[in-house]
Amino acid sequence: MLDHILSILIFLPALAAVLGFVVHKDSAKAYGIAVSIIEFVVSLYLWFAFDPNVSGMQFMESLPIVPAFGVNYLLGIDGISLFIIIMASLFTMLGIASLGETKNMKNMVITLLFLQMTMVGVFAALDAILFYVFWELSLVPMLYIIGAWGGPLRIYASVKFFLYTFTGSLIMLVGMLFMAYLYYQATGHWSFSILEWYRLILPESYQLWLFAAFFIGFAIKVPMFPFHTWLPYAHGQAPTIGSVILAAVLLKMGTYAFIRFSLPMFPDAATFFMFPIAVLAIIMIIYTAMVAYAQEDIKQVVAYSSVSHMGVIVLGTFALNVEGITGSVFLMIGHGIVSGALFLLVGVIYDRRHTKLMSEFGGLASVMPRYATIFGIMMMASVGLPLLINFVGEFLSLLGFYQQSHITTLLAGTAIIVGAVYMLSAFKKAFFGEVTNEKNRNLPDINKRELVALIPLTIIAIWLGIYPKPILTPINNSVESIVALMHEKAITPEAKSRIPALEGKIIMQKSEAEVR
Amino acid sequence: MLSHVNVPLESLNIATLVPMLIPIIGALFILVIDLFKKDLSKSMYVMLSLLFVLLDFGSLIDFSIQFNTNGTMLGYFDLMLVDGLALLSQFIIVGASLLFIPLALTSKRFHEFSYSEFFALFLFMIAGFQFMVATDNLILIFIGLETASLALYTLIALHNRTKSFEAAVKYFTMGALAAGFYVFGAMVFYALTGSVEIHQMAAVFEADGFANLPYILVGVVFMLGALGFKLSLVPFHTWAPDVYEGASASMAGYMSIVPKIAGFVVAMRMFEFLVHSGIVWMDVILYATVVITMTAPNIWALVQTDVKRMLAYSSISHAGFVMAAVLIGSTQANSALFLYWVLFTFTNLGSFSMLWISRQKNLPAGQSSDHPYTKFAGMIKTAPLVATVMALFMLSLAGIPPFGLFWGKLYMISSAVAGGYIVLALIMALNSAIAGYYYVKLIVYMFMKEPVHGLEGKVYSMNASTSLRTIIGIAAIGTVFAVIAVNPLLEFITSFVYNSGY
Amino acid sequence: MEIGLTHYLVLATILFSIGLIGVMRRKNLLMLFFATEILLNAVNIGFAAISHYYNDLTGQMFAFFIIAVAASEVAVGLGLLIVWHKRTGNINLDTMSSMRG
Amino acid sequence: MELYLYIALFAPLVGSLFAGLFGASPKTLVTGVVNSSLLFASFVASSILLVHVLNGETVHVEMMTWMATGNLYIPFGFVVDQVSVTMMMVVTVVSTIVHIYSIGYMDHDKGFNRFFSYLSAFVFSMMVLVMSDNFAGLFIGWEGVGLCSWLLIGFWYHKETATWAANEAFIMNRIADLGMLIGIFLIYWNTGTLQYDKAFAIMPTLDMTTLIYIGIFLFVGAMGKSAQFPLHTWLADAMEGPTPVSALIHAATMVTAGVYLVVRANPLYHLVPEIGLFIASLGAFVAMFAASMALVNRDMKRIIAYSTLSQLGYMFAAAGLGAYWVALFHLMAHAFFKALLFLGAGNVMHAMNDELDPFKMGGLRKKMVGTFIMMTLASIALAGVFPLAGFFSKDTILEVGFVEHHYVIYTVLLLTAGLTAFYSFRLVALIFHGEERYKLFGFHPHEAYKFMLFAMSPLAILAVIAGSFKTTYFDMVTKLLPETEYHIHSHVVEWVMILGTQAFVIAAIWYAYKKYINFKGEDKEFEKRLCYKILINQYYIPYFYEEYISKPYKELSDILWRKVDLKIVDATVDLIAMTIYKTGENTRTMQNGNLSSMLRWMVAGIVILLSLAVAFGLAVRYSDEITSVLSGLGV
Repeated sequence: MLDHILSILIFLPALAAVLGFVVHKDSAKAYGIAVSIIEFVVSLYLWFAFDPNVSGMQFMESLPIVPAFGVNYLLGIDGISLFIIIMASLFTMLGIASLGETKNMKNMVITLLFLQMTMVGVFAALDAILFYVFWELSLVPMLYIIGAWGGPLRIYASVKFFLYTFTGSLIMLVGMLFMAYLYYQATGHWSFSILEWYRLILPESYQLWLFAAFFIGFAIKVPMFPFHTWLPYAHGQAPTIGSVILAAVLLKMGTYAFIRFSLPMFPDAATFFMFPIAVLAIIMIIYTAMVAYAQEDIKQVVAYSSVSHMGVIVLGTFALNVEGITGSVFLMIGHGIVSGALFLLVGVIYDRRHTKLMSEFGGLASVMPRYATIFGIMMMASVGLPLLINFVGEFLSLLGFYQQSHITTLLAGTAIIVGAVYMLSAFKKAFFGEVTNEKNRNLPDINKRELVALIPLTIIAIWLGIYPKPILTPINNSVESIVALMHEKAITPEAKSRIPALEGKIIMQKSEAEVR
Repeated sequence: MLSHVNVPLESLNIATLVPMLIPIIGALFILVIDLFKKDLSKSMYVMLSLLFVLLDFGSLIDFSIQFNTNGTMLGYFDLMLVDGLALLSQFIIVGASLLFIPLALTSKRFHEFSYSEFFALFLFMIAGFQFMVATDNLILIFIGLETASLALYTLIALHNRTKSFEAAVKYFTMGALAAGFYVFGAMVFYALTGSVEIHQMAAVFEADGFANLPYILVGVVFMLGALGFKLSLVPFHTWAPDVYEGASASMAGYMSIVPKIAGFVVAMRMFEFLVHSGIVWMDVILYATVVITMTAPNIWALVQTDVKRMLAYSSISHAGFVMAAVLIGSTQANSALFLYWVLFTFTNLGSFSMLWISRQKNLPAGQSSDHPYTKFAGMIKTAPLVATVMALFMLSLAGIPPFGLFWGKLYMISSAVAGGYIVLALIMALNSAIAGYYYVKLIVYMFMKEPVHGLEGKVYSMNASTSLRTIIGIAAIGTVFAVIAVNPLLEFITSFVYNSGY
Repeated sequence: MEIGLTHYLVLATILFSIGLIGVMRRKNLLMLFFATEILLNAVNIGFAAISHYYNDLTGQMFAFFIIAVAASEVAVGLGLLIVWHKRTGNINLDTMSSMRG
Repeated sequence: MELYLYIALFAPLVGSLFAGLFGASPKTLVTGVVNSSLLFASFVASSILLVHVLNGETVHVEMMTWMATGNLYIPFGFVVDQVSVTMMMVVTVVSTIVHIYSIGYMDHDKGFNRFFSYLSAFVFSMMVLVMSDNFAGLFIGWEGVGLCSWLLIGFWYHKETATWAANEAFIMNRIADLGMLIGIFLIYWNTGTLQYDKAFAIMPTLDMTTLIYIGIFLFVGAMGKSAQFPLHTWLADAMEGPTPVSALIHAATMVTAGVYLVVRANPLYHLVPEIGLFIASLGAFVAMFAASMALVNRDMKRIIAYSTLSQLGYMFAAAGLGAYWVALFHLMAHAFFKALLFLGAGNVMHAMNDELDPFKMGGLRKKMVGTFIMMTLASIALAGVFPLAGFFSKDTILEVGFVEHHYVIYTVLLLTAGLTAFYSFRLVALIFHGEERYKLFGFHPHEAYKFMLFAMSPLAILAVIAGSFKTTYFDMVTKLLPETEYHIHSHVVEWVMILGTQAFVIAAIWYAYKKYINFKGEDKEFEKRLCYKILINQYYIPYFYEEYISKPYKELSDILWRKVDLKIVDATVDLIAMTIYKTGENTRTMQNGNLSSMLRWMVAGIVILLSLAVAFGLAVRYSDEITSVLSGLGV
């Protein structure tokens, strides 16, 4: 089973989704929960079987798809992708379990299972085309979820989401094809294997262009300023489950791709673009935090906060050292857990009141104390309080970037201030004060179904905040091999000096081919 | 003056004519049957035609085996040229026809299919296209083209609606003008070289180093105009939307595939040596044409309210996309063209067939065209399976992986990148993104809007019959599981194209 | 002055241009068909002259084929024209714009 | 000893979780009792550790790894040494007392259990803060106390002012925390570790600039937590929280964390005396500045809060001048008498139905004898009158200033001592002496529960006798801190100074009594004066922050969202899409359905291509001429 565990993880939900058409609509939710539990258990088994001391790829599978063109079904995971996969299956499971009254429940469940396939696929793919296939395919279920179950502007939001990301990824595709062509030139055969591409040393000018092409695709997905405007609409209109998965997993594709593609393939370009990207990241952090502060809709606050946090992740990624990248990967997990939980929490109140405007609430803490408590914990996690999950990632990301630039990190560090400003003020508006709106007077507190999803997330948020080691160690090992590879490959003196040399670490792939 | 013609029969290699003769014989056979017995069921004609087309397909397989061993074959006074291009395009032509014919077996009665002439003309048309691609003689190309076109005009008109007559007249008139362009171009080349065979013309031009460049360009311009009409390159595309709208959906689907591949092969033969001659003008003009043909119809497709018309514009755009292969001119690009077109065949046939099964006999009140977007609103609720399949085709057309057309796009853009046309590759990518909008728009209507036709899903499969469902099933399978077929297909196509010297 | 190839070709071109203008200007479907016939026949002249110039029969063959094709075109065209006339009662091009955009 | 360490550390956490279990349920006395006992256990464990440390031994444990990546290694490590044990004692003593006191104080509150949960959580955070053996652990505690402070200030969350103050406190602290974080980053990248001992060992080898930056950034962190100017406004507003909270967090423990940090980082500040001087100057300034605001304020708790601020200034002044042990000693003494003062104020508030304006009280000493005695004791201690605790600690600080020849600082601190005495006794006079003005407002004051007074009594005792520990304490703590004794060499000067100071202070007390003991009503004339207005408005600093920082930030946020994000960034994207769409709308007329125009398009295409061909042909033919013309044009 271990040889094909990744394939099982990818295609089990897809198969289940197809079979799901036959399931009676009343049992659809139970079916979805059952399948996603199996999937989650398998993904946990993956973790169990994963050897944290190996820095390279594990559970590799390879099957030629278009050998004439070098496209392979090539799977494998390392410490970076492992946990995002687990998180994807966790959120699908919790998401389905927490689904309330939903029209067309069956369609929803089937769509979610398809979405799960694409999510796992993206993070398990080691072939650029395979990666692209899942990357694009993930748009479709999300388009449907937003468009079919969303709010009043759902069609605008979903189409915007789709087209925006689609455009970006097509440009990325051109970049991939160019990369493949360069590989072809250097070696005489086509290959889209990421691991093969790692071996290619490119001249700086090529790196810059390729980096830019990949960047557009990834940046829109992340989403980085100024490409972020699809996100508020998508989140604002999406149903709770859509927002949860979008924020928790889909956004991570972009930052994951930076680590998987941009850094090890174009170390010199990454160094070259480090500061421009850092500036964008700072804008993301501060600007979006301010915009979040101005929101009237609590869901939009969380949506913009996502962008702000993604800024920290991007910054950590481009620290180009082990601390920063490890931190950013960890923050991906952390942000996934926390923002996912926050969206679930917003969904709880939305289900009760059918509005997300903070002015409609106020004083909820006394009406729904348990709800307020969990919200408070997650808010504090989001704000980056130590011993909660996000702090570890934020701390390491900022710490990492501090090696590259002091003033930039200082500016980016304002994340902890501006983040507190919008979060606390939103919390105050919604939860504190007297109950002024009569409709809120008798709201029922959070119920069992909702707790099923939220309690595990709360536990994870605290557990990983106190004891991040089980996750941090595998991530660290994989990141070390990437950084070592980058240092080895770097050709400009700038990059050589910026990317730390790690003596005695295993380099994932020796560079052999060189394009001139 | 004329000397006695004495040609040994075996050197004629009459066999090269067999693939064209089969449909011609079939057509005559059908006409003869009609002479003896009227009012035969259309299913009989359908099956008969199918039989002949299958035979034709079989002969092509035979030829491709021969091609693999012997390479390019000439025949019939060297008029016939059976190379990889010819075979590949004939495979597409015949294969697409094979899938098209069963669409005549609709559950609603459309009277064109009750005429035996319909099938006879159809078979003649196939033969015409086959002639067109299997030669590099301008005369034979002309004859093939006109045979096919005249048959096609008639087939469109047979749909017997005011709009289809209008479409036929428009198509016919413009076709006549294009024929004028073609012969004028041919005349110029003939005047310059004294030959009407493309390879000889090329040889003459190369021998004198393109001395008469201005005149050559005049010839090229007229040829481009004529082929541009066939391939619906902007600004010679204006017929396409109207004709697609006027013709029946099945016919429109057919038109979006078969005449174009024939045109592409001629264009490849015609422009290959010119592109490689290093004439800057040629590159610039083709580049501009490709870009405009990709972009402009894309933008027009955005604003359409009728799905069929949207698909018409999208087909034009796809043609422009593929035309890039002629510009790039590498083996990879030419292979990409065929790969793209095979995959496009399945997807486009599928999507037009989907329109065809939702075709009502008469336009309902308050509906100005057959397939407005609004008609498909909320389809997921009323006819989930139909909606899903339709969405599948739209996603494939938009180039969402892993559906069929994605692989074509992938390979085509890759060939542009490899050919050094990075900017072109980017334009292609961006156009795919724009195109995403109108394909997704249909999905939006189907999946995200409330139904307008009540909860009765019947309207979407008004015209459905077993054979239509089968065809759609084949198209859907071809679209979804293209992944598996891409590699063998690619290897097959590449070896054929490469061995033909393109 | 001897009439040479150039003269024929110029004639052919002029005729072709007349045909083009006719195609562009005529609003009557029948006249339009005539214009296309002029186009094709202009080329025929050219082919015949070139054929003679090269002393090669191919051009004349081409011309014959063009004549044949032109004839069948007329057959089809007239057929369409008649049907159109039956349906709409006129053969004016401007009435023919139910599809647009 | 490790066991005692863990008991001291985790007993409050257990209490917090225990009370948290009942968080949503109505009052259960058991939570108060259990939590108080656990705190007492923590206190006992701390005392045992104190004895251990007094014997000259320290305890250092590493519980487990927290973060490890790259070269970074951060464990959960705890150290009990002379400095941390001082803090542990202060924290556990005060918090145990406050816990017991709160059982009475929060008696009628709906959130009784919640309160104990938060309060114990605070103690746990504070213990982490003081016991951690590395900067990251310190930061955990640092943020943890920030969180608990937020929770407790906003404990009565239905009050707008309370939640506002809570958020203000949290955000202001965050600003400072950023500085602290940067300081931590600097330490890591320059020393490669965050362990105190290792990092301080490497610091002498670093260059001066780096050390200065580290010093500055760490101190910025300290400024926030200890509410130093300009981040001081939150402390006065934090008085919105329940009074025991003010006593524990905003007087005795949390706000002194900044002082603790500076003391803990003494090897660093020892290397950069410039920063030390800055700290001392700022401390002296804040001492005076805060005391001045306390002079006129009409809110009992705020007056005490400003007094706290002022005393924190003293501590920083001492620490900045290198007298770390003095700072720590004052910290301890201050914790006792200030907590006592607050708890007394809490009693008064209870008696007066949460009335805070001392002008509405008066003559309460008859009704509340115990409270009166304890508050007076605390005030005397605060004023620094011999032989109470404040005298020993504060006088040493003055001596330090004098001995170190920083006479400006000395003078400022001396004047402040007078001010301190004045405002303390102004308060005492207004509350407990004079006419019983409260009757006019219909209050019926009563003394607090006996056990509350009983609980306060240890503090009262400590406030009186803490000065006697000075020598013992000096011996103990200087094993870790620089061993500097501040003795004025001339005995005459010393006596003159001590007596002078005492006289000055007593004079200030006398003046305060004289002015306020027979207080009749408000002095309207005085209130019109400019200096009064400035002081009562806290130098207009909160106003300035509100008008020039908060509001502009809010407005800018609004502009960024409505104008920039929606109207520019998003609109650009939509504009691109709309342009494409509109182009389609505008050019679709090309397809007007008219056959004639279609034919014309075809001919036009040919004509365009032909003319391009001709142009190209001409260009090729005359390429030489074109080149020469173009070169002539300078292209």
